[in-house]
Amino acid sequence: MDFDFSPEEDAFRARVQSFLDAHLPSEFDARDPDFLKQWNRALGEAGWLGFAWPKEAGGGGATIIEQFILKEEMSARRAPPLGSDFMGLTWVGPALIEHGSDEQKQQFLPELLAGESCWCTGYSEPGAGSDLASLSTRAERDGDDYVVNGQKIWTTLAHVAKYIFMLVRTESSSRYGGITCVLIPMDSPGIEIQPIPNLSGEVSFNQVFFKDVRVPVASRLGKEGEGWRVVVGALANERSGISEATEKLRHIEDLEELARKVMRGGRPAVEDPEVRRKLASFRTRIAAMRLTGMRHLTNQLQGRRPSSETSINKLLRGQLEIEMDAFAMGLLGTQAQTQGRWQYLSLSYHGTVIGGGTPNIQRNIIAERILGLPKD
Amino acid sequence: MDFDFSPEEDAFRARVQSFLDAHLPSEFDARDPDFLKQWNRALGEAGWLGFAWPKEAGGGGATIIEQFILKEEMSARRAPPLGSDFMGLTWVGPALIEHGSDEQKQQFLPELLAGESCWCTGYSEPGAGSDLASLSTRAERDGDDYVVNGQKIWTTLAHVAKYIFMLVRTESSSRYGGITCVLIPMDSPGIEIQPIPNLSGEVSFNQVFFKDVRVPVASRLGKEGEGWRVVVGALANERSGISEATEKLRHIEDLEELARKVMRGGRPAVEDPEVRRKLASFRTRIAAMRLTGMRHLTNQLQGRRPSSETSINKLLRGQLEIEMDAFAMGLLGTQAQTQGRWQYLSLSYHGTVIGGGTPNIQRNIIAERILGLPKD
Amino acid sequence: MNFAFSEEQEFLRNEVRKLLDTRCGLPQVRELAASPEGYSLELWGQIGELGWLGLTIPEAYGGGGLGWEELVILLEETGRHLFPSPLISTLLCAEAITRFGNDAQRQRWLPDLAIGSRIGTLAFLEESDHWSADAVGLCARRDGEGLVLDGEKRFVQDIAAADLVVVVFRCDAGELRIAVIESGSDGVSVQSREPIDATKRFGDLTLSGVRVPPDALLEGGGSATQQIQEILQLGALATASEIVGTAEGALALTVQYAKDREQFQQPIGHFQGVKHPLAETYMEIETLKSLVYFAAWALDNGDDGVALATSQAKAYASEVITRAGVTGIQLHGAVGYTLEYDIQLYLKRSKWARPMYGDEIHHYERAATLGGL
Amino acid sequence: MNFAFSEEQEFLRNEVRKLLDTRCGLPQVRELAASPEGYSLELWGQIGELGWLGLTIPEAYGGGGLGWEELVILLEETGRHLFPSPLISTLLCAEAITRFGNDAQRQRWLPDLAIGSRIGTLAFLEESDHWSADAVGLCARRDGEGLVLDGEKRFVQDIAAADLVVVVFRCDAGELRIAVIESGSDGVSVQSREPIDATKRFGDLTLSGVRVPPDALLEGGGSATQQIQEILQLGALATASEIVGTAEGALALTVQYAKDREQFQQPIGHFQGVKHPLAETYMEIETLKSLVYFAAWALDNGDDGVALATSQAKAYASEVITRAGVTGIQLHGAVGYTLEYDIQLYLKRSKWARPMYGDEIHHYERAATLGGL
Repeated sequence: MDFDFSPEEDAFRARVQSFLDAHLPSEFDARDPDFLKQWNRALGEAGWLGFAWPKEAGGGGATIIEQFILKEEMSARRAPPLGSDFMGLTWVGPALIEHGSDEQKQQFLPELLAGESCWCTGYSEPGAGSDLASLSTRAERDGDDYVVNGQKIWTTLAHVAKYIFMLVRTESSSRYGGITCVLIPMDSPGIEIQPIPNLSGEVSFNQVFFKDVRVPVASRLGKEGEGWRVVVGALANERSGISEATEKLRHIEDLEELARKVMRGGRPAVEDPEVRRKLASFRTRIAAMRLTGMRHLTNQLQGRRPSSETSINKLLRGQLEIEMDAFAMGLLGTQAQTQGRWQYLSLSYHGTVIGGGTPNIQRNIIAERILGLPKD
Repeated sequence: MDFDFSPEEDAFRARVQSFLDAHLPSEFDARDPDFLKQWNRALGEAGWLGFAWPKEAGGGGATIIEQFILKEEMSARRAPPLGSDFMGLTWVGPALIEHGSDEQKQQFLPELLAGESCWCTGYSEPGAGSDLASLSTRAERDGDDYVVNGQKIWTTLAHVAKYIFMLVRTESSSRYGGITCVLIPMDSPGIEIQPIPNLSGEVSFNQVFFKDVRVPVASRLGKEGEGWRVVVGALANERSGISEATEKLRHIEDLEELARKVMRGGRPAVEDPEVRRKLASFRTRIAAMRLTGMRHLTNQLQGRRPSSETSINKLLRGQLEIEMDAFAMGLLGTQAQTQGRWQYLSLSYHGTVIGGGTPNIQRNIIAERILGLPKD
Repeated sequence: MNFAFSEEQEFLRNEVRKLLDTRCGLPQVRELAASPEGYSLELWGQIGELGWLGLTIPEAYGGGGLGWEELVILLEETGRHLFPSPLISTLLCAEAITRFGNDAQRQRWLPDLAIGSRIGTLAFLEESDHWSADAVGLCARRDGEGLVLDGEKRFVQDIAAADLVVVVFRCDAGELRIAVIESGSDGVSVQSREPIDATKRFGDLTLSGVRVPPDALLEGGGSATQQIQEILQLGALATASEIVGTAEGALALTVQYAKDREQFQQPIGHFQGVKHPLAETYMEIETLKSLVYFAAWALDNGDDGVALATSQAKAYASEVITRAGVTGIQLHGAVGYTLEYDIQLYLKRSKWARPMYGDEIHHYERAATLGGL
Repeated sequence: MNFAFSEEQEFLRNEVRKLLDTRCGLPQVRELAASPEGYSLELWGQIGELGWLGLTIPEAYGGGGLGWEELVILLEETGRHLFPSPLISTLLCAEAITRFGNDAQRQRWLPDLAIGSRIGTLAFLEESDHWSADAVGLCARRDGEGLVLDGEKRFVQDIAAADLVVVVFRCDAGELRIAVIESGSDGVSVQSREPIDATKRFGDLTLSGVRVPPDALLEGGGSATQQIQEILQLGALATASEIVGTAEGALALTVQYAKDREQFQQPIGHFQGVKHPLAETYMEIETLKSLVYFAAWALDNGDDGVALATSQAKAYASEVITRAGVTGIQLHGAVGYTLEYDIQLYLKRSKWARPMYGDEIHHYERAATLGGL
C-alpha cells in the first residue's frame, strides 16, 4: 500500500494548480455561457481536453494517475471539470477512438479537442429506464440509410447539442444483441426536441422524438448489434469517481461553515454534540468515498477487473445526499422554506441520487452480482 | 372523540388497582414458580382468569373496556398479565367456548378457570414459518382416531404444557382448506419434545415431534378442514395491544432513569441534547402506540372490522425495540459487554420483533392488503 | 372512551373533500401557485360563506363555534389538496383575538375574519429564528398614550394578503405584549420573499414608527408568555394537521405510480424495495394521526397534556413529512425530478411544513422538558 | 499510489485463514467459549511459533518487524473466525513496551510476548468509563524509591490470562505514568466478570499496595498523555480491524441462509426486503475497509492524519458492527433467536466490539475536534 504520490506526480499536480490559478477566477458562475466559452478555450489550449486520449488520436496520452490528479484538483476548485462538452469528451471521444472509422474520427475528433462540439447521448426511453435493454427506438435499413423512429427521454443537453450518440434497436428478437450505436446530427429532419423542466423549473433534460429520421449507414459506430460493446467502452479512462468524492468534500466544508454560523438553542449549532457527531460522520463517509475511489483506481492501474467500488460509492453517495440535505435543512430552520443556495440543492440533489441507476438498482447489483443472491 | 373514562370505568380501574396493591408484591421475580403459583391462585379467586369470557361459560363477562383497563393496569405494574396459562386463557378457552362440544367444554374449561391447566399451541413448522398455510403435519383418519405424524417448531412452553392446541393437515389438495384443529394431551404416546435454547441459553421454545400419535376424532375442535376459522376466533377479546404499549412505557421510563444515571463527556447523559431528543422521540412513538391501540379498541367497540392498527403497532414496535436497544447500549458504554438486565434485554428483544410475523411480513400486509400493491 | 370522529365530523370531511376535489385539484393548485396573489379570492370567499374560516370562532361573533377536532379535519383536507390560501394565518389571528381579546375587540374583528372579508396573520419570528416567547426582541417605545414600534418581523406568513397582523413585542421593562395592527397603518411595509413552495407565501415585515393604539392590545387573562406559547402551539397543531393530509396525498400519488409504472415486466410496486418504504410511510402517517387527533381532543377538553401532545405531534409530523417527501420523489425515479409530475409539489410543501412553528429539533427538546427531563 | 495489499500480504492472509479454518471453526469457537480459560493454550502456542503474536515487534526482540498493514490482515481474519484469544491485549502490551520502553525493558519482555510464552494486557478504564487520558484517576503514592498503587481498573481484557499488565495511573502532581507490572505481584487481585460474548474475557483489577519498581516505568519519548492516546488509538484500530472480519463473517452466514431458506416457494434471498439490507451491509463493510486500511497505512508511515483516520475508522466500525449484528439476526427470522444457529455469536461479539476503545459517540466527537470543529 502506498498513498503517497511520486515526485513526478506531485510536479504534475503543481502544474494543474498553476493552470487553475491562472485561468479560474476565484468567483465565477458555472452557468454563465461567456465564462464557459473562455474556460473551454483555456482548457483546449492547455491540452486538458482529451487529456486522457491516446496521443495518436490527438489526445494528451495521460496516465490514469494524471487523470486522477487533474480531476481531483479541478473539483477541489469547483471548476466545470472538462469544459462544456462533458459527454463528448468522456464517452463519445473514447468510443470513436476505439470503434470509429477513419472518416468518423476525422470528422468528429478535432472539433471535440478544440472544445467546439457539443454531444448528447440517447440511452433512456419512456419504457426503458432502469431496464435499458428493453429500449424500442427502431432503426430500419433502407438502402444506404437507417430510418429511425422512436423516442428518447432524459437526454441531457439535447436542446443545445450538435450531435447525438445514441442506441437504437436494429433487431427485435434479442434483448441485448439487437442494439446498435449511431451518430446523428441534431438538426436532421424528423428530430423534435421537447425540453423537460426539472422540479426547480430549469431545463437540463429533454425528450427527443425521431420520426423517419434518415441516418447514413456510414454513421453507425461499430458493427450492427454491437451497440452495448461500443457504449461500455474500453479506453483507459480514470473512473474512480474522484470528482464526486471531492465534490462531497466541498459540500461538507460548506455545511460545517453553515453549522458555525447558525444558532441552535441560543448557541452556535456547531457546539451541539449531535451536530458535531453528524458532521464527523459525514466527513468520515466522504473520506471513505475518496479512499474507495482509490481502490478502484488501483484496480485500474493493476489491470484488474473493476470490482464493486462504483456501486458502493453510488449507494453511499445517495445515503449521504439524503442525510446531509435533511441535516442542512434542519440547520436552516425556517429559512428552509425560502429560495437560496442550500434550498436549491435540496431540490436538485434528487436528480443526482437517481441518475445513473437508482439506489435500488445499486442494491440489486451488489446483491445479485457480488453476493450471488437470486435475481428479481 | 372522547378519551375520558366513565365513572363506572374509573371505579373498575380502582378495583383493579386495589387488587394489585393487595396481591402483587412491589418486588417479585416473574420467573419464580412459587410466586407464579400464588399469583395464579389470587387471579383465579378474584375472577380475573377468563374475565373476558361470557358468564354462561363461567367467565367474567367483562366488557371490552374493562378488559382494556385490566390489562393496562396489570402491565403498568409489570404483573404477569393473565397468570401462567396465557395461551390457554387467551386462545384456547375462547376457541373452546365458540367451537367446542359440551364434553370438550366440561373437560377443559373448569381447569382453565381455576388456573390449573397449561396449554401450548402448535402452528409453526420447520417449513412453514411466515408462510403458515404450507404446514404439513398430517392427521390421517383410522377408525375413530386420527393418526398424527409430523413436527412443530417454536412451540412455546411445550416442555411444561399439559395439552397442545394444534393445526394439522387432513387434506393435502387445498392450502388453507385442508387444515384442521385438534386438542392433544402432551403425554400421549409418540410425542417427543426437544427444547430449543434461545440465544441467551434459556428454553422457551421447543420442537415437538409426532410419531403415529393417536388422537380420538372426538378431540377435534370444530369441523374437519375448518382449522383456520377455529384459530382466528371470534370472542369479544380486547385486542388493542394495550399491554405492549404499556410495557414500552415502562421501558422508556427505565431508559430515562439510565440516562440520568450514566455520564457522557463528563456530564449526565440526560443533558446531551441528542439524548433528550431521542428520549422524547421514543416517548412520542410510545404515546402514539397507546393511542393507535385505542383506535383499534374503538373499532371493536363500534363493531367495525379491525383495520391496520395491529400491523402498524407491530411495525412501530419493531422499530422502537431496535432503536431503543442501540441507544441503551450506547448509554451503557463498555458496560454493554458484560451481563446485566439491559444486556439481557438486548439479546432477547429479537424474539419479540420476530414473533407474530417479522417486520417484513407486516410491511407486506400493509402494502398488499391496505395499499393494494401487487402480491409478492 | 371513543377514538373516532362522529358522523357529523365525517360529514364535514366529505363536504370539504368534495369541494376541494372539484374546485382545487392539482391543476388548479399549479395555476394559483403561478398567480401573483397565490390563492383564489373567489374560492376564499366561498369557503368563508361555507363557514370553514370561522369554524372555531364563537357563534356570538359570526363563527361556527366548533372545536379543533373539526378544524383538524378541515386542515387535513386542505393539506391533502395543497390548498393555497391564507387559512392557517387567518385562523391564528382569529384564535388570538378570541382567546385574548376583550368583547369590543372580538366584535370589531372576528365577524370579518369568520367570513373571510378580512385576512389575518401572525408576525412572530425574528432574526434568531426561534419559535419561543423568550426569543422576541422587537421592542416598543412609549409615545404619549400609545406605543410605537420600530423593527422587523421575518417569515410572516401570507403577509401580502393580510389585513390584520397579530404582532408580538416587548415594552417597558421587557414585558411581552400582543397587539393587532392593520397592515395599512402608516409605517408598515412588506418585503415578499421567494418561497420554495409557491402555495405558501410569506415575507418580512418592517415597522417604522408604527403606532399601536391602546385598544389594539390583546390583554385578556393570563401571562403574555403563556398566551404566546398557546398561539405558537396552535400554529404547530394546525401545521401538523395539514401535514397528515399532505403526507397522505404524497403517499397516494406514489402508490398509484408504483401500480402503474412497469420495469422488468412488472409494476414496480411488486418489488419489496418499493412496497416496503410505502408501507413504512403508511405506518408513520397512521401513527401521526393518533398523535394529532389526541392533541386536538386535549386542546378542546382543556386536558393538562395538551402542550406535550402538541409538541409530540408536530415533532413527529416534521419527521414524517420530510421522509414522505423524499420517499415519494425517490420512488418516482426520474419523473420525480420533473416539474411535470405532481410529487414535487409535495416535496416543496415539506420544506415549508417541517420548520413551521418549530421543527422536530425544537419540539422534541420541548417535549423532553415538558416530560420532566 | 497503490491501495492494494502486496502478494506477501495476501499470502499472509491465506495462511492465517487456512489455519483458522482448520483449527478454529465455529464448533471449536463454541467449545473454547465454554471452557474455563476461554481460549486454546495449544493454538496460542502454535500461532506464537508462527510469528503472528510478534508480527509488529522489532526483529531485534524476537518479532517479525512488520507493520500494522500486516496486523490488520491478521486481525481481520481473527475477527472473521471469532477467534478467542488474548491477542489484542498482548499486542497492546507489546506495542507499549516497544514504543515507550527502554532497551532493557524491551529485552526483558518482548521476546516472551512475541512467542506467546507470556501474555500481556492493558489496564486503563476506570469507573468513569471514558477512553481518554484525562479520565485516569488511579493515583500512586511514593514509598522510598518506588511507587505504590492502591485502586481499581475495570474491564481489563484477558486479565485472568495475563502475566504482564500495562497500568496507566497518575503520581505526584497528577502526571500520567505508564508501568508494566506482573500479574503475580503482591497485592494484585482479579475479579472476572461475566461477558456477553464468552470469546472475549475480562475482569476488574484490584491493586492493594502494589509496588511499581522504577524499572517498570515506561518513560521513553514524548508526553505520557500522548503515549496513552497512542495506545488507545492502537486499541481502537485493532478492534476496527477485527470488526471488518466479524461483519464479513456475519454477512456471509446471512447471505448463505438467504440462499438456502425457502418461504413462499422462493429462497428468501429473492425478496428485496432481504437482499437490499444485505447489499447495504456489504456497502458498509467495504466502506469500512477503506477507512481501516488507510488508518493502518497512515500509522505505519507516520502520516499526520493517523489520529483522525483511526477515530473515523473506529466510529464507523462501531456503527457497522451494530447494524450487521442486528440485520443478521433479524434476517435469520426465528432461528436467529436460537442458540443453535451461529449468527447469535456475531451479535454477541458486536456487544463487545462497539464500545471497546471508544464507541461511535466517543470517536465522532474526537474526529470532530481533530477536524477543527
